[in-house]
Amino acid sequence: MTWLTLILGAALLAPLLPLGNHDDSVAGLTQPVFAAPGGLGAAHPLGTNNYGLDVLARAVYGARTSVVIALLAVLIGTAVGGLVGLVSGFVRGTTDRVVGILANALLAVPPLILLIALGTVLDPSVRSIAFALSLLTIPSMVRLARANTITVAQREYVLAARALGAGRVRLMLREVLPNVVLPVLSLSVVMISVLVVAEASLSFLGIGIEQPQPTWGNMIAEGQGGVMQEHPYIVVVPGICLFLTVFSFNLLGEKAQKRWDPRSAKL
Amino acid sequence: MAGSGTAHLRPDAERVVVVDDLVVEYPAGRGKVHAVSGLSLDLLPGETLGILGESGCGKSSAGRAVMQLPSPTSGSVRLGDVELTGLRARRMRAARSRMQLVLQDPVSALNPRRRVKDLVVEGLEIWGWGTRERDTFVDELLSSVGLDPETVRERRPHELSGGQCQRVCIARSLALDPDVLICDEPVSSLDVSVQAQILNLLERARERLRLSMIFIAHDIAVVKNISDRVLVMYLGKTCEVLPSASLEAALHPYTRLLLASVPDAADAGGADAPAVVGELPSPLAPPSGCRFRTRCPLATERCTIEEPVLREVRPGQFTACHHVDAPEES
Amino acid sequence: MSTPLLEVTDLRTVFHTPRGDVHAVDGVSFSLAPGESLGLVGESGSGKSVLGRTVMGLIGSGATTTVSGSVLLGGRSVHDLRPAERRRLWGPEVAMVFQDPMTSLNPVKRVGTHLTETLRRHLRCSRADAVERGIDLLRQVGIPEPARRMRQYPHELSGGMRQRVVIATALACDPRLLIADEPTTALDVTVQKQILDLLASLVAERTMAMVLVSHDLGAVAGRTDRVQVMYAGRTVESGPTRPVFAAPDHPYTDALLASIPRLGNPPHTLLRTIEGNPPDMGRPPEGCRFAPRCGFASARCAEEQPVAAVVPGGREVACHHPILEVSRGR
Amino acid sequence: MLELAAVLFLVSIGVFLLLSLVPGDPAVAVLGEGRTPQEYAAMRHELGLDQPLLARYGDWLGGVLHGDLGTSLVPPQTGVLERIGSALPVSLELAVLGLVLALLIALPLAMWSAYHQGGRADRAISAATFGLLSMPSFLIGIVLIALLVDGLGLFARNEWVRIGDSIGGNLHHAFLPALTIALMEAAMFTRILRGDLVTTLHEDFILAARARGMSPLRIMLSDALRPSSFSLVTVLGLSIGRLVGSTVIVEYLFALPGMGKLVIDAANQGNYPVVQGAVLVIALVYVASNALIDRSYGLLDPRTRRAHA
Repeated sequence: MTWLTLILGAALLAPLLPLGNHDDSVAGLTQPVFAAPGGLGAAHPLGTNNYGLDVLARAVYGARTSVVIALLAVLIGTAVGGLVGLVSGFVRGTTDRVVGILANALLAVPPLILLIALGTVLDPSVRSIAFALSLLTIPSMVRLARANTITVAQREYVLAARALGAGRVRLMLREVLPNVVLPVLSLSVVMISVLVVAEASLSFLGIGIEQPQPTWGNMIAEGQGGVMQEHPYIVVVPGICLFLTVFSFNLLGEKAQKRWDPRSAKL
Repeated sequence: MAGSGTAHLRPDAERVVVVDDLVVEYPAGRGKVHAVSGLSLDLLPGETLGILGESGCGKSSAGRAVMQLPSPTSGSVRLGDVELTGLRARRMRAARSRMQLVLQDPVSALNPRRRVKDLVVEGLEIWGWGTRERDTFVDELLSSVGLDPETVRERRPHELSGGQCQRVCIARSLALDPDVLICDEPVSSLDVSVQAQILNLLERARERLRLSMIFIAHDIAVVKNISDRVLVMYLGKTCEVLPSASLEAALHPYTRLLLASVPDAADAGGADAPAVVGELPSPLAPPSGCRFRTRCPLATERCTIEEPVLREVRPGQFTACHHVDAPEES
Repeated sequence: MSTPLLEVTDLRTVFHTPRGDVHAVDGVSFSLAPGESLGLVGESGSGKSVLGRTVMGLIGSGATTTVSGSVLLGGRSVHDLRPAERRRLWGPEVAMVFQDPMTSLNPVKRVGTHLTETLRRHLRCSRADAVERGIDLLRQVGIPEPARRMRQYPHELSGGMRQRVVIATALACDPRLLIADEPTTALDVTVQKQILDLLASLVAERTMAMVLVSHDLGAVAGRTDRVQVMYAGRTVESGPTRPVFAAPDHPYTDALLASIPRLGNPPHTLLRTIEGNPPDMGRPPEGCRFAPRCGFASARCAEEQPVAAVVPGGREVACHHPILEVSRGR
Repeated sequence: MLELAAVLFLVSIGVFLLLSLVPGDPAVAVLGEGRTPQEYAAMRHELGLDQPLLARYGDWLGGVLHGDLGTSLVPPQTGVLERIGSALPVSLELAVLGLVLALLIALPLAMWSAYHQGGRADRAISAATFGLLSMPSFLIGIVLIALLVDGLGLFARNEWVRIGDSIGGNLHHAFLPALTIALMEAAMFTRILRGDLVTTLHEDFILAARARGMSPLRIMLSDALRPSSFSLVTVLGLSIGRLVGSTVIVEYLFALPGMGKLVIDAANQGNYPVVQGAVLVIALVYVASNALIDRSYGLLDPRTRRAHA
């Protein structure tokens, strides 16, 4: 939790912090290349990379990119996927079947391949990567929202509300939605961590955000080809950042699911 | 037995609900479940009709079909002089609010995310009848079903006991001032001591508000206690209709079987009824002719071929069985 | 008087939950002679099922549970045995029949496997031998075509048939004590009677002792020698079944019996009720636990826990103000 | 079955459309830079790129239905099917090996964990799997390389050995990438199976089996495991399909000539017939493994058998 606050805060305040050079490789030429971490107080607390860019600064700006992309994608995915799932689960019938086939078609293409294919089409900007990633979340959101809607719609209190004379819109918004929204939200928290990983993987493969703009993925990729043996911090710093962020979001998601998933709520 | 027929209807009387030849079927795999096959009933103002039967006999499906939740496969349901089947959605919802449903499991019948004070006036909110001071009305409603408004108003369903939840459900139904209350096993998930509280509550409410009631249950003693008239169902068909006062004089072999199966705590000796064989056949493929014949001690060839029809065997008592004769009163 | 088969002394089961300790069974004692049958009745939360499981040793002391007091089965203390030794008791010495036959049989195992694995585990017989015995057991519990049933899965049988399989499994190793935990609650009325009759006749044939746990006073009434009424983890009254139900000495038993609707009542009878709800077992009331709901309660009841006292007729009552013959005015 | 076909059809449309939008001229990809416009135009004609989109799709789909996925644009200009034929076994082997390893790790861990629910072992296993799940696969791979190859010198980095050439050499080389996959999947499997086992162990029939005097080990293996394995089997099925495509990272990291590498390289070169063909084949594997899983529920649970019969 502390880590999440720290990382989010750092990402937000990055331009204000007294950090070293993170992306100007021309200016980086004046700095030492592969400087070892110097600890607090040194010019480069966590060292520099092969262009002489400050690793700490890059890690912080990387957080900014990674987290912004993941949050944006989850937001789109949850809104679209949740809504489609809710409607198709409530209406059933043909709409439901069509939605099911579409969602399955999206699932049938492995996520990374889909991203790679999309990556070749779209230009590697934050916005288009976020859009591509949101495509990943939609099918699972649809599935979850739909499954929950179907179970909730069969609950007796929905029947009871119909017996009181409630119409479809009221049933969907007042009876079903409040009971579907929490499990969907807890999935979206977990999804954030999945997307942080996905974004990192893309950048690691060199398809995502391009150098010199830093993300944790492409920072780790810098360690490829023997660099890591000599300068482990190049990989270790972004690796640890990535791990801790994903871990915290997972933890948060797990807690949310325990608390909000009505099935485990009673235990 | 287990036949159809309309001999028990009372066309001359003023009736609140008339159900004619109600059929409920729904698909299951490749087959079709015959949940209710040709049920007819009528309900007088202030009368309580008990529908008695084992699980799977179609009594719940029948109750819901009367509410049009969902609409029956065929047959007619009239509420006052309005024919409900085939009504447009909006008018249907309006008609539905004149009938109210109380369900078996009171905890799951209440939306877990809402508070008691919102739940009891849910119906009023839907219909926008908020003419009265809302808070005092909530308190009045809660007190009328024996709940202390101060303690329960702000609670959510899972913070209440089963009995308290059932009281909330009843309050919510009564808030709409319905003509008919359909209770589907309202006490079978409750403990004995709480069951008595709810039964008394329903009885008092019926008297106070001049309600007509359809009371669906599997417990013969409970049904007898609360009803004026009892309709016994087996596999979607009506076996017998009779005044509940003369329930113990039932003639239909199935009703007799139900009577014999009742263990009575006070009568510790009563374990000597005739042995019963078998269990309910599948409603996917009900037996031909009389549906009870597979378990009936009186069954003959005729029961396989010909379906018995309800006929009056005694004044006010209607039985659908080939082998029951009006007994000489002795 | 013969030596008791089962002797339970001051048994307590405490569950440690995040919200505090729950004293589910709070100082219960009883004994059972070989071939005797005891009814354990009470509402939900009275601790009767936990008591049954603790007696058997299925619930024992552990991280979340503390059991104290003693259970002697055939002279051996169930809770002091090593796990492997205790498992050797389960089957040949004591067996259990559970409430819901749908969930107490493994859905992915054939009927026969349930029987043969038990037989082979305890009797060390060959597979063919076990199958033969299994078929014989199914025949004894009244299952037609036992050889075919052995190869079927539980879901292919009806509820009553499944419960017969559960009973056959329990009887496989000829136990001296059978604990039946709500064996008919999940079944239909007409089937309940069949199962209760079957249990009663098996107990008589094999001179097996039985503890019948049930919330249904009627189920216990005709089929047990003695009855023990539980409320909130404690015994309130015990004695020979027939007299206890005919003229209860404890106000709770009395009120409970009065709150059951009777077939003999005329329609629209208001029932006598026990007001309020059973206590929250996390915070039970001081003194007599029934006092807050009791019509006879005095100041003393709220402070002092009543001790079981022997009253005429071989009965014990834990009450400061028992309804004795005298006060009944007979 | 009809829905599966519909899914594949949709995938084919999606892939085709997507790649038609790829910027860059395939003719340039084939011929290289610096030719005359006429030459490029001729090549476009040869490739059929001057046809309307729908006609091209029809042509391609017709070919696909006859088992012809087209030809690679980039040298070596072999058939796409051939390229996939040499890459698919590598990915499949990796996926299967990874899953087998994962199951070997997950099954005992999950049972141990569920049996001692709430105990110290359970909490330790839970924490470990949670940590593993938070590690992206490339991080696991890098850590494994750092530990086992560079640290302990256990496995050498060398060229991929085909399983036909030397089984020992192949396994030796495949072990590390497979382990990378296995660790991630094992973490997920363990959590899923443990969760279901805990639920199953609270069932009445488990209590009933205990009351019949069965030993804990026997109850775990013969009573609890099978009814608890539905979610695991579902996830397993999804994993097979998913892994064939998702070993990308691992293949890239360990420089293995599998499907992932094929797609990445082709995508970077604008070699669209290869991308199309590969994605289609991967989707087919995914759909097929899902269909297989659906069928296998009958083996696990007799209650669902009648529905299929």
